[in-house]
Amino acid sequence: MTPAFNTVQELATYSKGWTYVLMGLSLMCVVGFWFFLHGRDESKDPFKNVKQHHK
Amino acid sequence: MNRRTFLGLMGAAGVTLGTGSVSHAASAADVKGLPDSGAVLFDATRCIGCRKCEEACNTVNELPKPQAKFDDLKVLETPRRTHADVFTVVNKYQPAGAKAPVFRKIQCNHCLEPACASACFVQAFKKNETGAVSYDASLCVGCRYCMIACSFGIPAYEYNEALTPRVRKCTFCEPRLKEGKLPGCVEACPKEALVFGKRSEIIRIARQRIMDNPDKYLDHIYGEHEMGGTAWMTISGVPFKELGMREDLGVEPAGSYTSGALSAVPVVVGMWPVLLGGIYAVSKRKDRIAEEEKQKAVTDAIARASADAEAKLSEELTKAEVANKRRIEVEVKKALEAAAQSQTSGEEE
Amino acid sequence: MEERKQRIPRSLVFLALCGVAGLLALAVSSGHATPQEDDGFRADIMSISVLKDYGPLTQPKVVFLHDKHTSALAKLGDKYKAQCNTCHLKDKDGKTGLAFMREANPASGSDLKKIYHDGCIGCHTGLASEGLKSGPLDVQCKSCHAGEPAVKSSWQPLAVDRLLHFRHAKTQEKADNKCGACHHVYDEAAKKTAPAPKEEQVPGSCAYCHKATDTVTPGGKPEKVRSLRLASHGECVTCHLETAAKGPNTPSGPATCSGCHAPLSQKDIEANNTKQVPAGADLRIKRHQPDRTLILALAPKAKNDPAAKSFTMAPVPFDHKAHEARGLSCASCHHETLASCGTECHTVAGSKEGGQVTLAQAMHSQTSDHSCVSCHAQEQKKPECAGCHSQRKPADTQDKAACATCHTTPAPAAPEALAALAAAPASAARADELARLASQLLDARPKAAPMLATEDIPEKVNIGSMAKDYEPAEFPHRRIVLAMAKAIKDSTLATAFHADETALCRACHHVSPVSKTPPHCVSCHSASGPGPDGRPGLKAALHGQCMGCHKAMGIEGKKPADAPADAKPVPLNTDCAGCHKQAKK
Amino acid sequence: MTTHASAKNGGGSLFTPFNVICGIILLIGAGLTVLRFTGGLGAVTALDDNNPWGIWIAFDLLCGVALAAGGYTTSAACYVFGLKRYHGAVRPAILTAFLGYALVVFALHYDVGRPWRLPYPVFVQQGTTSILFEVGLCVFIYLTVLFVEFLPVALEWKGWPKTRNVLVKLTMALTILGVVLSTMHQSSLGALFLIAPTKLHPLWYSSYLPVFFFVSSMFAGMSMVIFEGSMSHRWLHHKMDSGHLDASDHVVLGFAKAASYIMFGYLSLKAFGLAMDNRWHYLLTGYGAWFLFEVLGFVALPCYLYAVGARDKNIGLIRKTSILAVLGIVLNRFNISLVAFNWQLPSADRYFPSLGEIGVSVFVVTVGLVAFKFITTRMPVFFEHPDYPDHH
Repeated sequence: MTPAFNTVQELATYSKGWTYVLMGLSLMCVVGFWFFLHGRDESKDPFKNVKQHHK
Repeated sequence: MNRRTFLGLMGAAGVTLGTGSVSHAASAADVKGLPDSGAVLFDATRCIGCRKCEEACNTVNELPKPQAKFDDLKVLETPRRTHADVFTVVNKYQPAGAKAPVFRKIQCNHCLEPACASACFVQAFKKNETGAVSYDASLCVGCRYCMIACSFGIPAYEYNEALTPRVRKCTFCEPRLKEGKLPGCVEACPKEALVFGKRSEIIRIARQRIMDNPDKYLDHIYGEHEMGGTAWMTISGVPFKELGMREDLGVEPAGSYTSGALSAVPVVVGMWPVLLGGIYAVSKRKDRIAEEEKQKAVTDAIARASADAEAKLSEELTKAEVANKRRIEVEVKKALEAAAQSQTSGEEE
Repeated sequence: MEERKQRIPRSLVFLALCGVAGLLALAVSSGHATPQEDDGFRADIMSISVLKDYGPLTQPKVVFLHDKHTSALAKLGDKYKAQCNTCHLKDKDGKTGLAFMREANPASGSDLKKIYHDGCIGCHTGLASEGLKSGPLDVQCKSCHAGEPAVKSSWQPLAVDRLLHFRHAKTQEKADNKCGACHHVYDEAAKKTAPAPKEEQVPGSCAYCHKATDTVTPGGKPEKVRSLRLASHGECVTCHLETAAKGPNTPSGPATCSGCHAPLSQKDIEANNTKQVPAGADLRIKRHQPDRTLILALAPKAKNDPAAKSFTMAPVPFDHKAHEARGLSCASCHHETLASCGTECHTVAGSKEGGQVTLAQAMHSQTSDHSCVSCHAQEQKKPECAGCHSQRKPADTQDKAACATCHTTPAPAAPEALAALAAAPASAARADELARLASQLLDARPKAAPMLATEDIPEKVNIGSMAKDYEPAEFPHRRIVLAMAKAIKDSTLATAFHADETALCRACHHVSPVSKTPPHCVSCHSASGPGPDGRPGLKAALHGQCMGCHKAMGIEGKKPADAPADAKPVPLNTDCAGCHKQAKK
Repeated sequence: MTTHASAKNGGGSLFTPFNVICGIILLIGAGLTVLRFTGGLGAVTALDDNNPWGIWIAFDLLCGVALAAGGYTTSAACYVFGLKRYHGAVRPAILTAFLGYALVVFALHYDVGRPWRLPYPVFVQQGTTSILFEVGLCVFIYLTVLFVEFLPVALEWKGWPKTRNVLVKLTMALTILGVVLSTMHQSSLGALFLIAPTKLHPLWYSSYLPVFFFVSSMFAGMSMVIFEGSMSHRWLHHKMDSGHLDASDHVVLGFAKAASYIMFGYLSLKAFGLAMDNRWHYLLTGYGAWFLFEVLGFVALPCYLYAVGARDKNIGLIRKTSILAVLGIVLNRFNISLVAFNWQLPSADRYFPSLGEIGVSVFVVTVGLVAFKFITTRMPVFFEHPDYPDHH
């Protein structure tokens, strides 16, 4: 529940505060999501694609 | 607030916005506005809802006559808005607690910093010294973005004009103002619920009325600051919300809401080519390196193989000294074959 | 793969639901500027936020409709055997407390919260489980913790005025515990309150001890005093319920919130009061107040110097009894103590006790609802006065001559004598002397406002100086003036203040020198429109006067009561031809 | 191969179901066109003074531009980020983009009051403070860029090697220019609504609107490439050479992954947007449910499904998801320009499109389809022209 605010400054402090929290969260989540996304990628050998491509 | 979140936006673009906002602020500071431009005060406590102003507006602007005559006050029972052929309307409101109905005149408020002007992509709208926000149909493309932008919902459009539709709204009777006449509606008002004057004067008068009758008026001049200030202002004895006027407009001129986004544009032009060029260079380089590494791997392999062959050959030669010629020839042949073999296999790996 | 195959349909179902919900909700909420629709007013809106004594609230206040609950419970019949005690506990002496389900607040907020959650939700779920209509269950906090009520409040404080007091006193006439039924004193021996049966035992009005909030005065006797709110509900409501319990034919007072605090009920109460109180009855609540007295504005330094002749202002004779008869209660002018205004608190120089409000401010303040001027200004809002007074800004009504209307010096009384009187300690003799002087002044006041001779009042006035689209308006000048004079004839206030024969004229012929033949409007109001200083032009001035007056008096479109039979109703403000015929072209 | 194709196409009967349906729609469209330019907007549309913008803006302009974003995303991926195996997908994407923008401009001629004045903002008087001015300018330039980018195809078809080769040399520059312009006008389409904070519902209004539009345009474009790819595979498989075919699976997987990832970022941005302006409590209202429906159902879900699809190399799932994502963009643009716009007006004053408007929109899309079919069946879009083997 949002407390009452007397000044825009207070409101901003509150909302920006939560924004920072969310930023932290999303930064953490994005790592997880990255691994989920690339979880099943085949070998990480950078030249694999190149070779394959060269054939 | 907006400026602040805009910071966030720029952060997203990964750029410091010094340019954008600072220059915006500086230039804005030099602008004095038009304190002496024409303005009108509408006093809701004086309006009796006689529709004389509507009638005058209709005549002065030579608009088509409506079916219902202007002295027919039943029209007031349903709330109305401005239209292509109606530049001003008076609406009737029954505020909670008030014993008598209260009336409010609606027309273009002629903002000091008009949203329509800021939104128009051919500058068809202009705020003039007279106070009027004028419209030039000879430029209008008819995109109707002005109608989207106006937070008072004033501009109307000739939807049934096939080829030459215009945006229509109150002109502040600018031609009359230039002749030194009053706007049609102001002249027609029997109660001086509408008073015309320099904006600075008008504000003074409004304040005076409020001070003289503190319990008759709310202590607020609607339009003094709303949307950055308007030329048409309203004072009232009942909350403006009760008169269908939005109290959540804020004091920022409409243009300030888009200025942030606009100042982000040059940033894109400046930085994107750099970023993209960089990425391009990097990816190119990666390809090249990959290419080289491949070549190297191959050549190495070949070199290694031939080296082995040499070694074997010489060793066999020394042995051969003690053996007789034919056997030597045989051995040599063998060695050469072996070398040949190992070479090919080298290439393969 | 399989799990995915199930996942998709599931998520799709969820979506479909979400979408449908959204669409419906959209359809419902579309076009509503405000989510809350106003459905009527209530007088029983309580917002429960006791937890804030234990720290900042984590939830919005609970909006609780008391009458809604009592009436709902009453419908349940036998389940409501406990009556009030369904929610309010009896203390050891069997008195029902006002707090919900507790005698005193627990030490910890969480306990208190538990009391409420268990109490409310428990009861609701209980009812729901029996398939009965119940309040919100614990599913969504918001349904109780709404913060702001969805309905507007019509709650009005109820003042026990003399009529109401009289009716209550009447019920106790025979009882030996007469006043004691409501009024009590603190019995130090018993360490509890004891009834004060006799008039002289009554310490004063409730507000005298019971303040806006509970008061704790360490070492005070008693140390703790209930807030007026708790006290009044504790005494009144309990008593009403007890009387009601005696049976249907014993009359009793209301026991619901709206019963006392809803505007409508208050009208009924007033109606009953006037009905049930005999005409000649002496309604005065005896508080040793004078019938008449002289309000002295004695300069501070003169206090202990009887010889000083330094009055800051001529004294004001005050008819206390007459003001009481106007239906005012003590609290209308006095604060909770009944001490005379000028002596301790609102001294001429102002004092700490009086919150630095000087005597002059206390008497003339436009804003405070205790001052003479503000109260008189209220009188001016009556239709018969509003016609003129709504058009004048308050400043206009205060031309300096008006001061003398109240501030007058009794003829023979020498300043010294007055000073001495002012400085003298309160005594019966002093009171009598003040009363004598006051009467002398009051009786000298005119009994009726002077009026111009009827023939001096122009009968008809043709207003046509700017007739263009319309013919000149024929204005029944005399009839209107006489009607105005008649309307205020019986008001002593008006009589006192309209002391000069042209006072009424100045309603319309304002800010011009007093005379039988005031200047024409056009001499100030230009026919060519408003002046740069915002002064109305002639047309607007005239329209403003007529229409403003008609509107303020509420006679627009009506036929005045005392109008001659042939007179047509007062034209509507928008009925142009009603005053001046359309000019034929 | 081309000649053969066109011959076959020309030889076959004109009355294929596709042609017949298109023909009917085009006829209706012509009728509506006449009506629009004789009776004015009022004759065809349900627009009024409170609702000056209808589906011709919401769908034809906003969605059109967003879904044509495939052009800059694909070419950027291929040329800038050096994902060369996407090469086969570039031309179809460019073509779709070019047609998309062409149609946007085409549709504007119906919506705008005096179409012949459309060049005014650029050539007659520039309202530089207007976001719409920037949009117009960018679209105008970008359309040209796309045309030049696509020209080689036509030239290969017609067989004018010289000009073709010159243009191909410009590819890099054009691509970067394209991305710059796209960034500008994609975001600006969102910025259009910044000026009306009191008309757009707080859940959708945010000073991030430009960012939302730009970011969403990226996955919109990718999803469109995937979607349009699957369509083409159904109808124009015979037009595709091996190069394009094996590129296409790479593209589908790669874009699914990218789109999913960008959608994740978009979701975070949406959350930040709510947090910055502290708009949470609106989520409990009806509009809140609708907002969640859009964000969860048409961003979060596709984001997840794309990820799953990319992990499982499940082309089928990805293709289905792309439909969801594309719908999501349409829903978002409709919400911002129609549903959540003027939300405070009484329902009586709200806008609902007329049949005429829908008719014209369908007509415009059909024109696009026909043009696409015409070009792809003749020009070397899905296949490499034998004379110009792809060299990089």
